[in-house]
Amino acid sequence: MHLAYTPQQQAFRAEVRAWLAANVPPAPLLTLECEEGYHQHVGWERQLASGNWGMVTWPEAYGGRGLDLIEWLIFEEEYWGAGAPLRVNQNGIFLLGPTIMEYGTPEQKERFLTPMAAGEKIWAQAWSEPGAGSDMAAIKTTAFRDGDHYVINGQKTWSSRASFADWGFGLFRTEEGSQRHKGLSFILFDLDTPGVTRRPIRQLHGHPGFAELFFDDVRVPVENRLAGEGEGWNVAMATAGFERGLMLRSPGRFQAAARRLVELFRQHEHAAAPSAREAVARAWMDAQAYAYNTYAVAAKIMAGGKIGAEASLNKIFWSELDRTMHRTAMQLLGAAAELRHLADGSINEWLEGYMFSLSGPIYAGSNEIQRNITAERLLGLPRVGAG
Amino acid sequence: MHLAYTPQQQAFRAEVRAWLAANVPPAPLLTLECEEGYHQHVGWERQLASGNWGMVTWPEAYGGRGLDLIEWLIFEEEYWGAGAPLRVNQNGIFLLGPTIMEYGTPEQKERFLTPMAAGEKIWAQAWSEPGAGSDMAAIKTTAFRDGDHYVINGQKTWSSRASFADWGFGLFRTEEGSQRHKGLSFILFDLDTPGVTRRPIRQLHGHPGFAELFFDDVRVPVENRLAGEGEGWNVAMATAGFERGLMLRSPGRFQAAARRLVELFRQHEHAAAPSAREAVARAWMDAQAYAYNTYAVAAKIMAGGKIGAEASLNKIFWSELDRTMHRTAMQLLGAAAELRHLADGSINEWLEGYMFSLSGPIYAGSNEIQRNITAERLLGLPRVGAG
Amino acid sequence: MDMLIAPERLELAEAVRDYLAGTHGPEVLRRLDAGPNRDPAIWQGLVDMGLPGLLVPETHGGLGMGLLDAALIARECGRVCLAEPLVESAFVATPWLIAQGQTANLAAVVAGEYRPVAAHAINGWVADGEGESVASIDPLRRLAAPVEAQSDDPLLLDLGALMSAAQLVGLAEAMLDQAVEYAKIRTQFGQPVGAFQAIKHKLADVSVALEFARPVLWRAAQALDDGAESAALHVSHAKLVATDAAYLSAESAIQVHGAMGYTYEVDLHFWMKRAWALGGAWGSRAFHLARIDAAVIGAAHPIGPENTFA
Amino acid sequence: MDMLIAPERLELAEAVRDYLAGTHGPEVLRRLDAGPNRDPAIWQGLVDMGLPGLLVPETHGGLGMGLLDAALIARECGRVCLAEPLVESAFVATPWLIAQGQTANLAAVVAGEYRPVAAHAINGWVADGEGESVASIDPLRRLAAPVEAQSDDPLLLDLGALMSAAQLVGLAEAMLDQAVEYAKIRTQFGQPVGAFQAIKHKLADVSVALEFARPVLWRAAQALDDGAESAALHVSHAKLVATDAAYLSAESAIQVHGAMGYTYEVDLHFWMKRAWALGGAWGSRAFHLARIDAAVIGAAHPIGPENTFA
Repeated sequence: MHLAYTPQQQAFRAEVRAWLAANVPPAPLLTLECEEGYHQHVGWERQLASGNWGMVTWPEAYGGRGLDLIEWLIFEEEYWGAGAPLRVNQNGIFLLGPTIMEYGTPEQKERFLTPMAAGEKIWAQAWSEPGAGSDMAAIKTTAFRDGDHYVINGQKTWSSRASFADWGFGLFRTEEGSQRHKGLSFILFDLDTPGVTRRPIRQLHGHPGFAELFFDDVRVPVENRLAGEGEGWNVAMATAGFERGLMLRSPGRFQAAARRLVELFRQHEHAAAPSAREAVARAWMDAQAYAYNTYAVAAKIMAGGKIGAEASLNKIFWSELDRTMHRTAMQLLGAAAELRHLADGSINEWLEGYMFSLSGPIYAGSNEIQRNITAERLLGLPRVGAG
Repeated sequence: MHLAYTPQQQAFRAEVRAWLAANVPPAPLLTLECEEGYHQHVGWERQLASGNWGMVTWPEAYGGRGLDLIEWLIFEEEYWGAGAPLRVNQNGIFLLGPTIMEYGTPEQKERFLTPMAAGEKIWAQAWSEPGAGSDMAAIKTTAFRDGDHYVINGQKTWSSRASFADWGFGLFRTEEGSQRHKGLSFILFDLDTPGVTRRPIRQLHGHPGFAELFFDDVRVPVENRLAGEGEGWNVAMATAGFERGLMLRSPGRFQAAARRLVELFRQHEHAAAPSAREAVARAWMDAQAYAYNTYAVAAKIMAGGKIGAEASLNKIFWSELDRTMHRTAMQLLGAAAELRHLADGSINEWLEGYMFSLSGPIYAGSNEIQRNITAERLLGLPRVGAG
Repeated sequence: MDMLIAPERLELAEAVRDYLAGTHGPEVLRRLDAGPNRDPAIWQGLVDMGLPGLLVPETHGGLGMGLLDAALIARECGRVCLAEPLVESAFVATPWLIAQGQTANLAAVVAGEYRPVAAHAINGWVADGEGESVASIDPLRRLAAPVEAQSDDPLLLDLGALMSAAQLVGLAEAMLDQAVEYAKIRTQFGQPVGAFQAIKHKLADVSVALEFARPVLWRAAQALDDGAESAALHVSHAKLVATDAAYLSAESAIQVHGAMGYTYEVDLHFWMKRAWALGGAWGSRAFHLARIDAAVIGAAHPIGPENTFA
Repeated sequence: MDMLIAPERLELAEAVRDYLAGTHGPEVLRRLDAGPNRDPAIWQGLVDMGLPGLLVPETHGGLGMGLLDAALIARECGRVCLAEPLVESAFVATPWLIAQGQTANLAAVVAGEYRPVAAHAINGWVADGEGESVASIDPLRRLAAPVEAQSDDPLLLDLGALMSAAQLVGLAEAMLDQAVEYAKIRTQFGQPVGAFQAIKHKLADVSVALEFARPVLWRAAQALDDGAESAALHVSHAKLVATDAAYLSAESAIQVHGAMGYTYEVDLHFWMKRAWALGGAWGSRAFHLARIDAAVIGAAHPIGPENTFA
């Protein structure tokens, strides 16, 4: 254990900081859940890529910088510290990208990673179906072979980014009559393929944050399949591990929110409940703890280790931390909590953030599922059970 | 709804207050879990009875005063407000007594209630068995008929007061080969009957707060059975209702603890965590809410209503309130929390109370069971279920 | 001493519940959100039941009822997420005007033609009043920055806080009901999600919070109606537990609904947004807690078992 | 920048774990409780492993290791609820004496013949020191009202708080393990109680608390070892989350054990009592929270993502 950055790491931090200071948009972008905001965010992805900041850990051949995970964390810290926009391509760069890196052929890496890092192709995920939410193995949408193509029929839902994105990925049942985890394949598809219909779903805040996808004899080349036919479940579990574990929610985001919460508290200190004071201190503590843990996981991976079921602990912790921080902010705001714009005319980011935080314990495998995984795989408690 | 006491109620309160002021022991008794403390508490029961305060709601014929539930609540408020001792006979007066009142024959009422109110016979409960804790229907101890007696064989455990008490009550399997809730009878037995062996169980604080009971061909007259043979489960559910519902934990006890907590906080205010301040205010709020609810339940019963599954809500609320209040006190005490005696030489009642409070969510049907009952019977959620 | 709510009071509230259940379902919220937010026909229905005059003395043509009756009905308004400004107008502004002796327009109030509005300094806005429009997350709230002078009368604040608490209890109850119904029909892993113990216990916790919020609410309503010295303390108690119960119910309900709860399509969001709005209105959590703190820790109020109804 | 704990450090802690698991099981606690509380043979075993001299420089015959090593071993001491005063003596008093330049008796410390004790004003007592005996709920704590002058040196306080936090983490881990093992074998309603989702989720919550307490602890130990300016803040952070995790683990474990957990017969109570003792020792929750508050809300410490290791 060594708690100091090397001169090289410090120089890298300075470089990131300088670039962001010169490039981060001075005013917040519109939400990426609306069409105009989506395109603003795509523009930002391309601006990032122009500085080779799309995904710093990827090989230079794919538009990255070939840096290690500590440097990635430094990048993320500076990124969120600078108040840079959300990553509209997070389904691609944080979930699918690492999956392709692990399971993709050289051709697939070349074909998909480079435009992903460049922000040229924005990715949607297509995990859930109407009858398969937390129970992902209940997937029914089929992709049956017809020569060198799969023909997809069925429906996906809660597909984030799919209202506007370019490509999607998901699990499909490629073996007729197969059950549960078997007979599934992991397939990538162009969202503009004939037969794909997108129906944006209006979210509670009014924006079409996710979409339903209808597949009607959609023909997708076999080379769009990641890993072997029928091996989709294992591939998806790896992706889910990235989602719950290291990549999706980097600590900088929560540390930045905790810092804003401290500032909000200072403004409202004269009229704050005693428990809010402790909750604010606790927000800093928990965001820090999450950061330390992430550094420890990064060190473990760099030493050749793997992320296992403890990714579930991560998912539970960050999602509930996020909700608690934003609930505290709502309480500090008092009568202003309900306002869409605060007195200075700015968007009430705390209200927006509170609404968004309510999705955290639901998506990427609900926290009930994560607690089951924790109990069964980490603690070894028995799987059978009745209510 | 009328939030004022009648002159008659006020006069009754004054009478209770005056008697308690003249009679409550000036120094705390020893804990009723040790032999000497047990006998001190039995003495106190007899002193109460000498003033006709044993159980004010019971008919005068059985040593009560024939008062209503509001007067009972007034009595309880004054009782706990005066810092009077715990009721060593609570298994009798609060659980078995009301059950006998509902299911007993006139002979049984005469035989059991009068010495109970007089503090002459102290009662132990004998619900649990080694394999039947929360799952009370798993009872195995048998009481098979032999002429005008039952012959009891088997074992009970976690029998509170049984180390020193006079009589016990519990459920026994009276039908050979019967399963679960069927074939059980509710039987009262003298703890000194030949064949009964008591083995005190040492509790975590060191005292023998409960005991195991071994039954070896214990002969009990048939007239000791409450209600019909095989009807024991329904009788026991009524008793459990009293336990979870109105009687066992009267609000005064928590209101008195909340007041002491406020006083403790005032002493430690300079060095208290912000959340402790809110927790202390919350303790008062919750104890008050519990009191209002109890008054509402009393009014409902007086109007001819019954307590149903909402008794489970009650059990959850008071047991978690009690634990939270005492945990807050432990935190306020800081380094002194672990001391058996505080600086002034007094017993560290907060530590004792915290340990005792840990049993609240366990006994009288664990809070997990209470939440199941709430979900299934009050909310109508389905009973089937897997882990 | 009697904590029982008289059957005839409950009957009136039940009549209102039945009426609203039949005329103000979620489809109405959707229609109002798409259109003008308010519907004169719905208001007229409330007028026909005499509700604007509920607290107006019979001598002025009203029903002459008390704050407990109004709280019982405000809870029903919360339960259906009522868009019309009945509560703020008839149960907050009207009794405040009456308490101040302003009785000139009561006939128009009873007739539903004049809807008084009262701006209090503790809010940054006034609901359904005149002034520059202010956007709430609740699409059916019509907030305005107050142009007139705002009052700082504690009675007005207590009326507003009490009636917000009553609505919050109704909102929380409705969100619990929605979660229970969804948990019965939504299946995952081959069974209704409501059969999973984690879901059962989550919803049981909401039941506990509500069971012990309701008597606090009724007690506060009666205390304020009685003009009890300690009424403000009890109102603060009610607002606090109702707000906490509503947040808990909202967070639990959306979790039980999963991604469905995150859509506009499912009704839940209307109730959540109203809860977030009323949770901060008429005194924040911190404001009401400070009043309790001053009374209980500050020793301004007698506590302990002998003082349950002090 | 490397948050990995070097394998050789973990190996030493594992060796201690194995040794204690073999020599200091619950039956030892029972025996010590019935008798004299301490056992020279156990102490000698610790001496033979070199533990009293762990933090003593090699020039004085010690192992010359750091506070992170000591914290890793203190956690193991918590895990077995060690009765002997290794932590307070070797990992708190000894490094404090060394920091003050008091190195005269270090040979006796290394040999296990002299067990230094340090009284700090934040505690009302001193563990395993001279003075009038004070009864703790923990039957294996030997507290004395300090007769000598008590120090108010912040370094001593931080060493005590850090090592208490490390023990609390070990205690919490052990209580979780006990609850998990009991949940696997205890059946109710025809299945192990650990198959019920309510029990699973309760224990999962303890796992979460521990997973995010451990890195805080290691970071604090390293910071204090480094003499970092912000070390006190990180020690307070560690003490706070370790205390909360231990209380949570204790309350969860006794609940899972049911009435069994309330008996002397089941081992759990030894661990709970130690947790309650150490939770308040070397600075209460309030004390450590106040230090965090001053640093974070009081702006004495830079916060935000760029300052993870500030």
